[in-house]
Amino acid sequence: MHLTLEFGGGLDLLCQSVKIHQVDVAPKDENAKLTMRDLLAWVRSSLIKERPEMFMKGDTVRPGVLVLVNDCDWELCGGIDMELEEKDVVVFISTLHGG
Amino acid sequence: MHLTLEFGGGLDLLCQSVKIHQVDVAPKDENAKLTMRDLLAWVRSSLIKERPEMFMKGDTVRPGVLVLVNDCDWELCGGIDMELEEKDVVVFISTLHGG
Amino acid sequence: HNTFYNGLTPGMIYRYSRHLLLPDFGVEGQKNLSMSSILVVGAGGLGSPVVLYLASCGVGCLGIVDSDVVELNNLHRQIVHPEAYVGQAKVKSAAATCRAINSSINIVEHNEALQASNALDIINKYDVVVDATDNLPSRYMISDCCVLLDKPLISGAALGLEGQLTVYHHKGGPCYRCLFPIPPPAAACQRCSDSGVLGVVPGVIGCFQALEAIKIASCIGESLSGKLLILDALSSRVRIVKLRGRSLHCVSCGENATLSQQNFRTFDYEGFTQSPMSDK
Amino acid sequence: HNTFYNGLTPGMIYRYSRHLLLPDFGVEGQKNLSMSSILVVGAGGLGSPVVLYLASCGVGCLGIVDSDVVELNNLHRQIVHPEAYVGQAKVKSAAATCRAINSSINIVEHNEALQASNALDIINKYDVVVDATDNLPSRYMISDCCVLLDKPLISGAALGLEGQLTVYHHKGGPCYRCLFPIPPPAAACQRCSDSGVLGVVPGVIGCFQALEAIKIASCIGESLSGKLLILDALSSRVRIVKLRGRSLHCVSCGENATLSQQNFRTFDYEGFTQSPMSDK
Ligand SMILES: [Zn+2]
Ligand SMILES: [Zn+2]
Repeated sequence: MHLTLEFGGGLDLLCQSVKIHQVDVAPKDENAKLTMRDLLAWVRSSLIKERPEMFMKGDTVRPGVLVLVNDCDWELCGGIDMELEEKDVVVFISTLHGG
Repeated sequence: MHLTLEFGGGLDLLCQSVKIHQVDVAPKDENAKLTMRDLLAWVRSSLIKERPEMFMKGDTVRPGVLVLVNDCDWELCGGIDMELEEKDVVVFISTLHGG
Repeated sequence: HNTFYNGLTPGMIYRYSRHLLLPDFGVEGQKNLSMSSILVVGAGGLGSPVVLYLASCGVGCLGIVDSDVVELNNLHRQIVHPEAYVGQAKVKSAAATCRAINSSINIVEHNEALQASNALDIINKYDVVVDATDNLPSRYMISDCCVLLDKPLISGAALGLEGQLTVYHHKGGPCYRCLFPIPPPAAACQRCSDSGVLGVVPGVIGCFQALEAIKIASCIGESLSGKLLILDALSSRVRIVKLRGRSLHCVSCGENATLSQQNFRTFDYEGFTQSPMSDK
Repeated sequence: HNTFYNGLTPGMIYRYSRHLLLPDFGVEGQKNLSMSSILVVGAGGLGSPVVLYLASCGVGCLGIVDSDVVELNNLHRQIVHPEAYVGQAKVKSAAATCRAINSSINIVEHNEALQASNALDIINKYDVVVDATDNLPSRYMISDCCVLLDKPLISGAALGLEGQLTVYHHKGGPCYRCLFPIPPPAAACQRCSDSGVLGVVPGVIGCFQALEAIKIASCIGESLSGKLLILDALSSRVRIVKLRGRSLHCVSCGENATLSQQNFRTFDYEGFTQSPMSDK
């Protein structure tokens, strides 16, 4: 399944300062759908090169990180159990506090 | 065919100050595709309530109006002969000069 | 002031004529603005354009709260402060610049740090609050205070080459704690003094904050409540996304909220976030 | 100035320290900025935030060209002008405010109208041009001049509650005439003095113009060349769209362009657009 992943608010620093990643991620078995839970595990093992605790806590994103699927907060579309579709755009963004 | 039409840069004033229109437009005959040429004629007859010369000149938009289909200049996708797809978003925007 | 036409003086009609011409704003919008009071928390990178545009547009009362003094290394982004004010209070400097561009509005200087102990008293005097601070505990504190006093909050942030902006606790939308019930780990809290910031990035975000404050104070348009604007300055991309709604379980604004004015005053926001209330 | 570390003086290293910390900007970006010169055409609603942010960020030479005087009904949006300068030249007022926030840069006042007769001589002295004017013939004239002298042009516009922004003639992208070979009918040219403008709308667009100018002058990031940013302030929507490329048939920048320095100097831009070179 082809997905566009974007990292912002400093999370790009965890994946070699690359903000936009075009990726292909396969579901666990052929008939199953890919969920956000699967994607998080894939991102953690395949993209995050340092300080994984700055991205995840337990099996979800750490506090202060927003997950947006096709410009919509994942909390509005099922959160971690949400099923992804071909060509979805998933944004991981850390909240900023500076000024 | 369902389309979202948006008018900006003052063109909304020509259609009762409504910026976003959700519309259904049928092609001329069942098997034909709807082109931008057809859509312009439909907009002129169905949406534009005053001063049509502020929207069109001849069979195309007047100078100073940009046409954007799914966030892309129509000149990049065939211009007036471009064929529209279900759920396309078409923006008509007049260039501004103020400051 | 004597008022003549529809609540506006002849001086106002001349000064704000380009606003009065706007069908979507007009006399009603200007009158609403002139009767409103807006508090800007922070006279730094975000606060600079916010106070300049709020002063120039004719808000009735503009409050500015900050305890910092102007430093030369602020001036690459804090456009409200002239060099002559280096070493003096930011609030004094910002108020002087704002008075110079519009002497006809009321500008109130709060030359102190906004803290849980004084926030209720200060914020209570205003209709709309702009969070232009630079640290995490202040963001929780200001959001909680706005929920307690039922004030709309326009929150902006900038760091490096990125910016974010939303409106909290407005027309049934979420508050800061609805989005972030648990604070991030302290190591995730980058600060401008450590990580840097391109000066014009808080400029863009601050202008958007002023726009949202003006719309809410003048009762026009649709605010960014329930939406987050994300700016990536390096590639000039702007994304506006839909956020979750108000949480029924929110300890601040939820159905069984535990937050009260009494426990707010003594809540330890620095301990809660493991982060200091200043970017020093 | 003595230069020490990598072309920057110790004073610059302190003042711009928050820029130097940025991995994507750093010493190289600040050095490029300090060696660049930027001309801002128009010290009005768009020009105000542009000159303030260009002065504060440390561009080496900032030129401002305008022939207007400050009027009280400009001040609802033109935040660079204090009331004390009403009746005086906008260029003088803007330069004074910019010098007060950064005395270490070179600010050049062009207190005259930019016209086809003087534009080549003035624009030729600068690396980057910002179009912050308020009228159609100036937009064609400035674009043509930037094509002739091969300068990137950052063009912004605002009216009512809407704004637009793009970059012309940069890295092979289109010029103004590529997009608009034929001028619109004069009746379609609304002006701020007739139709009004919400003051903070040119504020947002001007900040984006300053951002684009800073990125181009410091050689970082990706500009809005070939893209148009569209702001709808009432609903806080921002759209960034892809524009057509450079036109091979463009009379200004195309393969058989007829524009030359000689015919530029005498071209009648007001006649061509049926529109005056001022918003009065
Ligand atoms: Zn809440
Ligand atoms: Zn061209």
